[in-house]
Amino acid sequence: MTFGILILEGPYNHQASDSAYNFTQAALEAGHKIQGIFFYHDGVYNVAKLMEPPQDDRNIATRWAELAEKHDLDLIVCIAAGKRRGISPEVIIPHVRIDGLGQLSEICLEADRMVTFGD
Amino acid sequence: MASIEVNGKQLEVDEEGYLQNLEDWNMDVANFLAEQEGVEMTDNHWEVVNFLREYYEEYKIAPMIRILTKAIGKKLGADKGNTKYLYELYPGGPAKQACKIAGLPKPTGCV
Amino acid sequence: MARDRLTKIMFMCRQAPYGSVYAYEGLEVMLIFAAYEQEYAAAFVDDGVFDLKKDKDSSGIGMKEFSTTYRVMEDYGIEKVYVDGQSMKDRGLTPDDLMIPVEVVDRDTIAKVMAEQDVVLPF
Amino acid sequence: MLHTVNKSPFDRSALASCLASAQPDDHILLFEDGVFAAKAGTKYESMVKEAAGKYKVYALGPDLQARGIDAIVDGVEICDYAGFVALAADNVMCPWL
Repeated sequence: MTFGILILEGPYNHQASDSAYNFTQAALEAGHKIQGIFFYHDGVYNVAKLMEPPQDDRNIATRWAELAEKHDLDLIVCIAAGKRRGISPEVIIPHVRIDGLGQLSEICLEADRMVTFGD
Repeated sequence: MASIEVNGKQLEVDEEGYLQNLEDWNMDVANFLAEQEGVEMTDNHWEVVNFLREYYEEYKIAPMIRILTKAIGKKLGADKGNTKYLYELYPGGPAKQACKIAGLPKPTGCV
Repeated sequence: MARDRLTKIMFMCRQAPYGSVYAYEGLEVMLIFAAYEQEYAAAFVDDGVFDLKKDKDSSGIGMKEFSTTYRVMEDYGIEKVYVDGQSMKDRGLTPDDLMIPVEVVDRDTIAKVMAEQDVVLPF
Repeated sequence: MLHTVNKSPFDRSALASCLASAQPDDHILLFEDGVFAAKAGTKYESMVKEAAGKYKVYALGPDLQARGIDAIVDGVEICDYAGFVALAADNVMCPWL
């Protein structure tokens, strides 16, 4: 089974990103494929590389980058939502690309199931 | 922020050359932007630009190419409502290039 | 392609405009998806029915007016637009208050259409 | 269909709206703040109990645990992330955000 993941909320402010991360991990562990992970609305902030939470908390951006590297995941930040919010290639973590909403459409068409996390 | 100068006035444009403030647009600005794009404005070119501006006025978006051709066909006739005709007028992409000259934001569907 | 036929996608609009960005950016998603020419439906439920309220004027709050753009949905190939009658009634709206002619249906109808979808996206 | 509800019923109408749309045999997963609906002894208990009779209702264990909810409404099944994944694999998801 191939999942597409859509993340609609920013980091820390809402549990959505954590739920999405836990879901993605569990899906990979169960042997499923991830077609792509798309960040939209304030979700675009999840991959901001300057975030620096205290040492005793999770680093949401780093965590996504590590998962992406380990499993060769396709992480996509929406260019329209990103531009509006000051997210550009210079301020995002590695293993993430900025691309258009068309990519979300492609994920919806290619994946067997879409799973959405948000507020 | 980049800018262009038309009739002695500095107008802000974004990195791709789209007008930043839509109210800065006038026919001289359109001619300037067209020249930058290597497009010589004829009546047929103006027809498309005016169509886009009216569409934007009504719906607050610049239509993507498929919708643009359909809508132009409906209003101006089938000989004009096709991609070939529009690309001949605006080789850089009818939606993208004509929108820029019309002083509109980049059409939805191009991001 | 995951399917050997058109993918059925429903946009489930449940948020009101302006108070948050969901309705506006949801509309952007609908219009971009249209380029992929699949089978689209939109449902306006709960506060989402306010998205289609006519005579809105956002000039006083300094936000971009976008609700008029819902009128292009049909041109963009989102031909099935369902509005939940109970949500409208609860909020004191009648079809005359909306900017486009829509099919006012009950929740069960929306639920049955929902059950046929491959993808449901919430905005 | 898998309906996911992540809102507390005390704050928002997501669960009520979900229940108005669910069809017999649909699955409903309560997670994030949605798990407050699964807590035993709340004013929504009878509503959730009734729902659990009509649909398959689940609550996400890690979210219950994080919020200190140990007694849950009869008929609600606890599932973990692996269970969530299995539900999402078997059903089209409708998120009630």
